[in-house]
Amino acid sequence: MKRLGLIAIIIFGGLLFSITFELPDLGDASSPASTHVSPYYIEHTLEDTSVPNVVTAILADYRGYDTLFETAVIFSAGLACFFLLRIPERKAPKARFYRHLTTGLTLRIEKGGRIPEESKEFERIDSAWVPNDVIINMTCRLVVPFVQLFALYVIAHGHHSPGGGFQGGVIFGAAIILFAISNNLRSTTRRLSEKSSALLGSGGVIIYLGTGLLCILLGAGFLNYSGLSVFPGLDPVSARSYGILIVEIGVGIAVTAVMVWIYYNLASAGTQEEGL
Amino acid sequence: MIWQLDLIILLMVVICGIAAISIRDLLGAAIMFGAYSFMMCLLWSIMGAVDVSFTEASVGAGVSTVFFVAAVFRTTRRTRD
Amino acid sequence: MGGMTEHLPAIIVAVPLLAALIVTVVWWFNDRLCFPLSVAAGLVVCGASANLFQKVLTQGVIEYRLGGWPPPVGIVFRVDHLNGLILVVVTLVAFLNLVASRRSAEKEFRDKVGAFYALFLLFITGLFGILITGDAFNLFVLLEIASLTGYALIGIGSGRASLSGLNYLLMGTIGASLYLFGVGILYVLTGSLNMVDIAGILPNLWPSSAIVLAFLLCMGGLFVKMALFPLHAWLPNAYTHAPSVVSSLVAPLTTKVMIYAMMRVALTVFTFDFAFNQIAVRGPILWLAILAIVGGSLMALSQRRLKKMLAYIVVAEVGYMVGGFWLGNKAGMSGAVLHIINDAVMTLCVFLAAAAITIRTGDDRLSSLRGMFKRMPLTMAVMVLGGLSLIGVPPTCGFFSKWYLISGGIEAGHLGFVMALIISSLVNVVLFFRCFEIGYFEPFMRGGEPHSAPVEPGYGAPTVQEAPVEMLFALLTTALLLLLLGLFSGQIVTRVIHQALPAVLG
Amino acid sequence: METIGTLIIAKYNYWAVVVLIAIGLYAMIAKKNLVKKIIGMNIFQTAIILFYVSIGAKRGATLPIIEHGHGESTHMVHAADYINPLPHVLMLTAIVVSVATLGVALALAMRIYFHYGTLEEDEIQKKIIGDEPDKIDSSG
Repeated sequence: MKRLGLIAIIIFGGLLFSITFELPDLGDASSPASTHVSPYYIEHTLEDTSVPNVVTAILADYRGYDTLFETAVIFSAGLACFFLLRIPERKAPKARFYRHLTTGLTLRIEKGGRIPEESKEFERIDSAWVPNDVIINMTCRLVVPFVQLFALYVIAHGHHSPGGGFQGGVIFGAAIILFAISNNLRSTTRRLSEKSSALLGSGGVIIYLGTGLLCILLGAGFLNYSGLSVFPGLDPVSARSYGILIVEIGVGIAVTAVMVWIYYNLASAGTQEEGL
Repeated sequence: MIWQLDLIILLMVVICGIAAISIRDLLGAAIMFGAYSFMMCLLWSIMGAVDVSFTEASVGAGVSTVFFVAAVFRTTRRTRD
Repeated sequence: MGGMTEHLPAIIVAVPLLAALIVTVVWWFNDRLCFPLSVAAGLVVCGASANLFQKVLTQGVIEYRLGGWPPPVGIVFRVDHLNGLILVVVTLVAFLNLVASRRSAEKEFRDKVGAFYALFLLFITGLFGILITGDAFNLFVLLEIASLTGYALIGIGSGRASLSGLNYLLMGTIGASLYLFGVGILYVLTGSLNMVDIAGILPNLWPSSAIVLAFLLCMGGLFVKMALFPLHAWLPNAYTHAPSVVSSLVAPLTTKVMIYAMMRVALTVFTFDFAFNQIAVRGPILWLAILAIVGGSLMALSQRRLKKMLAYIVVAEVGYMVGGFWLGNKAGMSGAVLHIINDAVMTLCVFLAAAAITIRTGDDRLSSLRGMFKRMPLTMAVMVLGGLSLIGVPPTCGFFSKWYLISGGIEAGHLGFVMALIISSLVNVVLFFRCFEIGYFEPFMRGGEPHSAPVEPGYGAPTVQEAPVEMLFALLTTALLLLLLGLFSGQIVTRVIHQALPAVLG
Repeated sequence: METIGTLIIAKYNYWAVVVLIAIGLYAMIAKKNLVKKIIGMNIFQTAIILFYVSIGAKRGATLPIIEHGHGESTHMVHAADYINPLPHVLMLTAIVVSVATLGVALALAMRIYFHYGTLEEDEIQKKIIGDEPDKIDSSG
């Protein structure tokens, strides 16, 4: 099997290798890829959508339908991880660990034992708890808000600079994941519960899809944001620009929520009790 | 595009890729995969695909690695190949 | 609402997607609403697709520009006779499946019913999207959404399901990536992603091995996805170990839609002339198809589990359609297209019946069919009908597509294909009559099997214990469809399929 | 010598793509550990993304963000000055698809681990045969 696979791969690789000589040179400005459709985007983006970042304009407008389903793919991944891994609470693991804060003793409470109130005296800890995490904790506490701010900037400034809904959303999600890694999963789920991440995830995609459907209702085609120009103060071009912004915000929300959702399920193996 | 730099990073990409699949420890493999993604993201930013490399930096080197680490943490580091 | 009809193609993908999202939201508050919402979405989509097909029949090809951008710049939907017809059948099959899934979904995924319906809807959204898109890259995105949800739905089953799901995922990702690579080469050569636009540019570049490679990569990727013979290894296990609601959803639809995608890529992107005259792939692919038919049938013979047997039959049926298409003549291609829609209904029929039996007996071994004709007479009657159709017995639709396929094979002078079809039909006779024999003549064993049904108190002769009402409704509708498709197959072929085939064939 | 040099400069990215595809496919076929297979799958996908990004590259061009002033005058935009943005857009989608696939793949791998207690494919096969000794069809 191993050797057979290797031979097949070598043949396949050789085939691909021989084809490379027929492809246009790297960086060739006169290749069909650079001369057939793409000049249209570069030359007309500003007048069509008034978005200087051509990638954003294509992503959210010219090929916005792809991006809608790209967001749907992310959403289905979150849903799929939930579907595959989530274990309902009543089947949750047997033992829980608590630390007595004043003495530093660790208590292991078996199923059926009396679970102490989470108070100033007892703190629930993960079974793989590592002591002395003050530095990590404080650093992450300092870093997380700035990362989140940067993520918002990336989403908001996607029209003019690299970035947009996806990148911003992933960074925002990563900030929350960072918080979950440095503290623990429970204190993260208290702030952003699984339910709200699921709702936000589908809500983000609904924003995108809803914008598209609203355009149908307003008489333009599906995802044709120029239909939004019926709102006062908008001409078709700026309507497209605002449409892109709305859509990017939807994408950002969906991606943030789904990344966190996937992390919750992967890191806790579906119990959502203890994280990384 | 500076092709010498490009070539060096490409070499690093290939090395990281081979390392990621040959390390006999899944956590190490996950980290090497993160390095691979990061090298790839550098390569793309040199080639002018800033949006793609931005995404790869956050998705490939960031979140993907976290997912790998989380999965390895919940399963096992052991691997026989 | 008169103005809405022009937006029908968009509605077909937007409604199930929206329903999936709403189901996810609603489920956290009230899980009773998930099923009705999904069914409503299914109904809307069925209506929309029927309407769209009607429109295609009267007006010809419908093009819908997304975002209002003209074709090479933006993405377009393109609905013609080929995908209009398949769309109607696929929406109908998906809807029937949705209705049938109710009881077993509630039983199998008690805590995650909402997620199940949402994934179900996302899955069919992906398939509808593949069917109507006119953009080569967009096909990849929708392929991924259909596959990703498919992996999850298959992997949720118990026991080996996760392993089968992961194998499917790895193979499926290779397939999708190969397709993506093929599209990439096409993009380098032509600079376009729109199918019709690429087809217009490609003839200028023809003597090029890069195009041949692009063709092989696209085809290879889709062959992996449709499980054509040497690449079929993922399919039987995936369909066997999946929950029965899922296998009756995935089995009828995935492979058929992939075969449609193959036809679309070969005919619309690369054009008939290139695929059949310029390059010599026709022969090898035909032989692969023959191997698929014979191999799938023989493997089906050695199975002891109903679902696994049916899964191998699916492998053989893929060979039918691929072979029929690559015969390259009018009869063969008509047969292949007709077989796509017939096979979708037939596979739905037998897999639904298998699901109904699994619900009642908790097992899908062939031996658990004992006494089934007394216990579930209607289900078994429908199963007989499905079996007869898969064998190719005249009043059912399976006969007609097989007829076209065989006459196409004779016309092309390809005896191997004809022989393979006949062998496979004979094997199907053996397979299904073995099932019917077990079900009819062997008495219901009480506790004789380790996995037989729980014995009810006061149990004497096997009492009639039919499938749940929703499932029975779906089963009977499917059976009716089998007969209707058979009755109207002549009209379908002359009025629809012949319009869909390339003009070269006359 | 010079022609070989220019050839290398013109094609090296494509060759790297081929090498990475081979690495990824090798890992998916030859490695027995499921997480290794998943890593291989990701390398395979990134290789194809690299191919697309290479298509988009354009010598002597800048990032696809149009320079513009906020005044009235909009000067002519020349397509040759900007890198081809379309492959970038497509690859954004592909990256997102790959991370989605990764999430589902890892979830499935975790389920397999919880069921069989191992991530090695051959050990899993042994356990399957051990679980169902009467099964004759354990192939695939």
